[in-house]
Amino acid sequence: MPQRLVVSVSPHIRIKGNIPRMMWDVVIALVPATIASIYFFGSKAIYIILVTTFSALITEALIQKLCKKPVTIFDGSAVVTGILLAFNLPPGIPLWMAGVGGAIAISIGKQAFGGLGHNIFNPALVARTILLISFPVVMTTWSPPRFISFDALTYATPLTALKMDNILTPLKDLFIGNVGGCIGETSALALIIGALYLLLRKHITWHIPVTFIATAGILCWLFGGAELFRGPFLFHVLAGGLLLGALFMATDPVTSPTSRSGRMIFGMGCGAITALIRLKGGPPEGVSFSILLMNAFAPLIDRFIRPRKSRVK
Amino acid sequence: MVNPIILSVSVLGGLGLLAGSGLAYASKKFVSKIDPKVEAILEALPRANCGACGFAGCSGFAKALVEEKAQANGCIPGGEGVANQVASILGVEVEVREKRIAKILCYHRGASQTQFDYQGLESCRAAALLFGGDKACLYSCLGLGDCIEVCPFGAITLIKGRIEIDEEKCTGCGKCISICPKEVIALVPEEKKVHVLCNSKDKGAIVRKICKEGCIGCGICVKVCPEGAITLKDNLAYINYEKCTECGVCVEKCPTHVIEMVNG
Amino acid sequence: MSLQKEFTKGFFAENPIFRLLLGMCPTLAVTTAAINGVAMGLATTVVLVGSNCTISLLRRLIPPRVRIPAFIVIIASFVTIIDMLMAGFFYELHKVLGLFIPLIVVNCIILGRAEAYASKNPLLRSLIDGLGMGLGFTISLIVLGSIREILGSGTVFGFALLGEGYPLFIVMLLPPGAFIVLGLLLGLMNRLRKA
Amino acid sequence: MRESSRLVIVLTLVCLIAALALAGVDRLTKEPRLEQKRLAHLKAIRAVLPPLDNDLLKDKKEIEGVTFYLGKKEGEITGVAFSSKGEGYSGFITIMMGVRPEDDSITGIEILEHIETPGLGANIEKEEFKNQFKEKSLANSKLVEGRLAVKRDRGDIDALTGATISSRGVTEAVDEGLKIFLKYKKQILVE
Amino acid sequence: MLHLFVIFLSAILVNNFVLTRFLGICPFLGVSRRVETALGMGMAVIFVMTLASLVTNLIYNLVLVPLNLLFLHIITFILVIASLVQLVEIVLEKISPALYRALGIYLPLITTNCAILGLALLNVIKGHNAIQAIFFGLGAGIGFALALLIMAGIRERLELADVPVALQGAAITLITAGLLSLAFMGFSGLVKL
Amino acid sequence: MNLYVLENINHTNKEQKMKIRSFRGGVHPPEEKITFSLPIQEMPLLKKVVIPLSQHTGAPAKPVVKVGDRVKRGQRIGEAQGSVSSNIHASISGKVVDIADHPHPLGPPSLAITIESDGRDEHHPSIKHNNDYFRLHPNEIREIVKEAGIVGLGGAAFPTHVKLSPPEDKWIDTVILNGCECEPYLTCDHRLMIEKTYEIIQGLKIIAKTLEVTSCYIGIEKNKRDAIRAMREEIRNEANMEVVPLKTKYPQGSERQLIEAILNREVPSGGLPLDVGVIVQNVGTALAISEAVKKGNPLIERVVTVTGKGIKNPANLRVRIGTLFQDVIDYCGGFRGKPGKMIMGGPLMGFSQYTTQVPVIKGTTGILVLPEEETEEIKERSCIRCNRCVDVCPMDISPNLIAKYASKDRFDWAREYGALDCMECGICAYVCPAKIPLVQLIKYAKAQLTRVTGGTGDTGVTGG
Repeated sequence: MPQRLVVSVSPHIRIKGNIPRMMWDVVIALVPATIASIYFFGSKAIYIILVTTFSALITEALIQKLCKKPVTIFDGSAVVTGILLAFNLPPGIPLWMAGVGGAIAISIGKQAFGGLGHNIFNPALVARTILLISFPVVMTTWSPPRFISFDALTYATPLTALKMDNILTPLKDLFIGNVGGCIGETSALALIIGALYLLLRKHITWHIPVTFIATAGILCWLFGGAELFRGPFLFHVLAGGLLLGALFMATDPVTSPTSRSGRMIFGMGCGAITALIRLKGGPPEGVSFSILLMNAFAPLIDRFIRPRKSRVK
Repeated sequence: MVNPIILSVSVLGGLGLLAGSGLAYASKKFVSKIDPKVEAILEALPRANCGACGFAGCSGFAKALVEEKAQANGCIPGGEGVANQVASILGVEVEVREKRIAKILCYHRGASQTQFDYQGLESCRAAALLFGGDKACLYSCLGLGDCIEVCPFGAITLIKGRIEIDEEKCTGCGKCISICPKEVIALVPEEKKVHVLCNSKDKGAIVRKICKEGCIGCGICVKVCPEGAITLKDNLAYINYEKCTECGVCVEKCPTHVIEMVNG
Repeated sequence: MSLQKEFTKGFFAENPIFRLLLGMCPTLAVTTAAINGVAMGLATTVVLVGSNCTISLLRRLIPPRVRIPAFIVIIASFVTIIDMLMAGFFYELHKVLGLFIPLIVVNCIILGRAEAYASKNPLLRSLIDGLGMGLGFTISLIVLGSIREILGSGTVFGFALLGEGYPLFIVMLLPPGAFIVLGLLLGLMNRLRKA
Repeated sequence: MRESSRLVIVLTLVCLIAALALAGVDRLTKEPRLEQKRLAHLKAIRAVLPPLDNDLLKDKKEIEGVTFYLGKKEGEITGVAFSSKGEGYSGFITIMMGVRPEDDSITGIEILEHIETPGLGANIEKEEFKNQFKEKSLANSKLVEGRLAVKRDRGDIDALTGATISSRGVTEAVDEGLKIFLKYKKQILVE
Repeated sequence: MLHLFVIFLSAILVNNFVLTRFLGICPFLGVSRRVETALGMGMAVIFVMTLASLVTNLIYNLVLVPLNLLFLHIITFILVIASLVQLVEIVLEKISPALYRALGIYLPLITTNCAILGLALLNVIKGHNAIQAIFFGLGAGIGFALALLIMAGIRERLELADVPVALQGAAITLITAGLLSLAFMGFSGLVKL
Repeated sequence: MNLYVLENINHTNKEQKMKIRSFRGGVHPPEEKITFSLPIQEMPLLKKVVIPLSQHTGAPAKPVVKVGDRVKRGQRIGEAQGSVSSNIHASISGKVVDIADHPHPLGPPSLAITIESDGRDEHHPSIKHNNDYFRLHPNEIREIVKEAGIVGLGGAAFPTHVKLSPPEDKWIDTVILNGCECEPYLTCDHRLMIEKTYEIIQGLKIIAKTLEVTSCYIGIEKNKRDAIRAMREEIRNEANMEVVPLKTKYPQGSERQLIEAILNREVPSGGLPLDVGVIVQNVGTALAISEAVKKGNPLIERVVTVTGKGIKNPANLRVRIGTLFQDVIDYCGGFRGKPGKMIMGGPLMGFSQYTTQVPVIKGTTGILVLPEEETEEIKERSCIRCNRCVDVCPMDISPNLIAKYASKDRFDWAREYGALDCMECGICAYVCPAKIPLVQLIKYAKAQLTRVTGGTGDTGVTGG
């Protein structure tokens, strides 16, 4: 036989894109927000991001070694988790705590379920909420951004200011990100730029972010004020972690439903729970919890809403 | 004020009376409906209705057992004792036949000559869909290990590219046989040591071209066997294990050394 | 099976929590501190031994059809007695364990052992079985309780184990921590058993 | 039929025996149980009142559903203890508080019941937090809209970090309590 | 009315029986493998819990309290629940065989479900009246069914996941329950009791 | 809705540019039609052909010649067995030298007849022109098509006479001629539409007459402008024919997607086009029908696109059935560099071959040779549920889940998520960023399912 040929099942051509490229694209999309966080919170932000990322990478490598799986820390997924976790941490967090967070995210949030693609809950949010209820004081102590415009914000995030003291932060500060909060969530502008990149690269679709933001905004508008239709719509859209959550966390394909209508239900659920917690619940912010809750619902949504033609027999 | 002791005794006694009569009534009502086998199993089960078996309570489990949807050892709190009882009620046969083990009837067991580079799933059943597999011999073991995965006893392993069956661990359950797309595994009596390690039904000329250790259907073994235990069918030699005395003559004479004597 | 084996099987081979996954509710609920584990475990053990013995004694008298109701009544009586005794003499513990003392009635371990063992075995064996199982349960509760207490409160059995500056993992005292720690412990047990 | 009647009889018998046993144990443990409950309650009352030498179970008054315990030293009423409620983060916080009748200031508070988050709201049980209420009265505190308030609400009570709502709950309970005391002060102090 | 709603909502979300009160963990772990089964069990639990909550409450307030026999409450409750479930089974089979087939098989599992006894005892502790007990029971049942359903959905998906061998089975189920309970903590402070 | 659309089409001026239609899902992979401008060449006569007896969907034909027999071109050498089967004819004149198992492009070696050429290429006396063909009764046409051994030439090779004989209870109102050729690289249908325009339309008329339908559509992807122009020119006087330009998108040439795009009718899951009153025929098949009915030629040759970076001189060749790939490739100047994969058909649905000794069969649309560097195995990663496969799937099933269930041997669930509806068009695996072999897993699930349930997995996908 003169030639030895390769035999495989069709198709014999494949697109160029692959998982690591997708993940690194997400990292690229997070760059604007990273720059914003460094701009507003200084070098602390860099340290936090570096610590969570390295802790995530090391944990991933350790567990994969332990389970005798191939080590895939260069596929970018752990980096994404690390950065997203950092974005959800307050600037004043001790670095060791951020490191513990990274380890929790990867171990309990991701590898316990079998690693990339198998986790039920968003790993970064798992770590964030565990840290939040473990160290509530640290996690809700906010240091102000560097260019603070007025005193009332020195100790609070815009949402705390609203819930506790009934103060509305100016929208311009919210949009630029010149407010207190977790390091990556404050700048709406930077987040939107990143998300546009992801949309352009077709790594995310509009379904979840739009339904999520719209539902949360509209419900807050409806019930957020003293009487109906008086809630500050734009404030609620721009404040807190809504944009970060809706654009980067809820859109994680692994933990959200697959079908388009499923995604819309998912987004609406996230929005509704966020509004419920913000307006009536204990904590001032509910984005993390709402995404985690809807993550839990995602398998059910997928099970009952399938992309499938009617069977005619 | 009535004495609280008398009161409590009478209240609880009344409750007991009520529950007892209710149960008596219910049991009379239901007694004919239950499958006696279910009933018997139910008796053996702990009836804690803990749900650990995954069924709806002990009766659900018992029903599933009778309908063969559950394993006899499914009751976790009951442990081994209950499992044995259940098994005996279900009448799971205790086989007294001679032990048989699985044997891969291919000399190479996954390492035979290939004719192309296969890319794709590491599964014999999937690979067999492409021209019957990448091996030059259509009847050979593909070596991708579907049998390894299906074996409930961990008796099958891949060692240096060849599939090995641990005779100690093999129980002869036959799961590997039904999963193998090449039908290259067979059950053989454990104590018999002489086997034809080939499954090829190709003509000798073809076999010679692609495999040095394949049965070419020459028939020498049939002639030399003193017991007449070997027959030839579809260019392949078969040993009748009932007649075989393991004398080893065929092993010696086989020109391609495809008849093998284990441990000797 | 020898009596000694009968006694020790509950510790590892047939540990009610880590192997049989029984009695999860109190396990998760009360183990915020090691001392709670001891109390709950011992209370359960007493009920287990008591009901096992009683049932073993009565096993020939009780017709199969009322087996369950009769057993429940017996168990419930022991539980009520324990409940009252604790309220009378260990008030603080009783307050902490609260709801979960009466809930011993529906702990699967107890009815399970009653059905699977005591109703078929003589007094002494049933007693040993109950004692072994109960102690196995207690040990597991202590392990779980200690872990949660150390991480969540920085103490074990109330003694400060870690310094003042030690950051407390409050999640360990909360429901999520209970589930996750037990889950990880089960995983550890599985791994140890394999090795 | 014999089978059925046996069912009924056995079950009834088991119940009867159980009832007997339980009634017996109940009778045996009734006193200690009540005693324990009383002791627990008394412990809290004693903690919030100045040293006393009278029998609290005797010197108590019930007015409009609130029980006021009078602490006396050498016949003089040195403090009045009663419980009050405020709304915390997860639910109501019940406190026991003591008030000195001379100047209507607080002699101490104890947290009786709460379901606040461990490590956060539950820190209201800490002594540092409880002790700041000592000597406070409506007269010597910075009131906001006529009420005691935490610093965040421009009052002068130090809230626990990160647990403003729980702190507010306790403050509310104290405020309510002081007002109740003032309302019934005359009735309470009348011998 | 508002208070009833608070009781109801609290039992579903804030103080979910399974995820924060740790009641009914055994069936939660046992019957959450298939969504269909979880649905059937959930329905049965909602029904029986509401009923049991009411009946035990009535017996407690109308029999045990007047007769001063409070110490018999555990034994009474468990007997009442057991007979009630049996009764429901018989009645259901008579009046609606279809419903019986759908729910009946889950009924025995409920008898020793500590969530139901816990419910009855909580009613006592909280001093609920009959109406409150109904809402509490309904909320608790729905909360249980919700947790069960979510868990079943997740477990069906986990069957496809490469969960590390040591964590397979109950271990990963518990960890998942932990994360679920974590997510439910977002509802804390939503309603106050 | 459907009627409205139909009416609109009938009343539109044909020259007027219509909206480009298409279906839901699909992708547009690089076209790579490197041979689109090369006219069809005739392959010279060969010394030897190997004609497999199974070249079609259905039962293999039975040989009706013996070793040593002399046969002539067009002589029947294999007889159809059963209702779904097809005749096999000698493609050259010469001597039967062997009837034995021979490598087959679609599976393990199977029975084939080897004919050695006598160099004369004499045709069999049964081949004669029929000038009266337009007077033939539909049943006579069916008989001729059956006798000629015509099968769908788009790749699936379903016997055409079966397709032309719909059951009594099915009412067929439309014939669609499939000129999409949506697979990358392939250009044989494209060339045929330009070079054999008249014959193809004749074939279409014969089909329409046989089925007694009045409306005919010719669906062509809009990247083949010259073919659209040629076809439009050819049918300018036909009132009931319409050329429909379609979006260039894969798999536009699949029957279901073609029907959806042109008629907006949806073929039910598990059903056939005739369930919605439609018959789809490939342009090559129409040509073969015309050849058979008018000139009496059985199907003994076809046009094959020989292409790919691994071929020295890519070409569109008219090749006799039974020609070995080796001969075709040699004629095209052999391999360029080291070949990696040799594929029969296009890159998305084609079958990779392990030997050049396989013969061209009726369903061979192309021979695509990819060089070694294009066939490196790509590392598979975990599915991250990105859902691209679901988004592009023209059948609206969930390839990701089917694949997952298949990999865990949970075939019942694989069926639940639509495994049996899959037509293996391959775009799910094409777009998968995790590089999961989705098609192989689905094929595997289908194989296991049909093995268990006894074969209801036929999706009726032909044309392509």
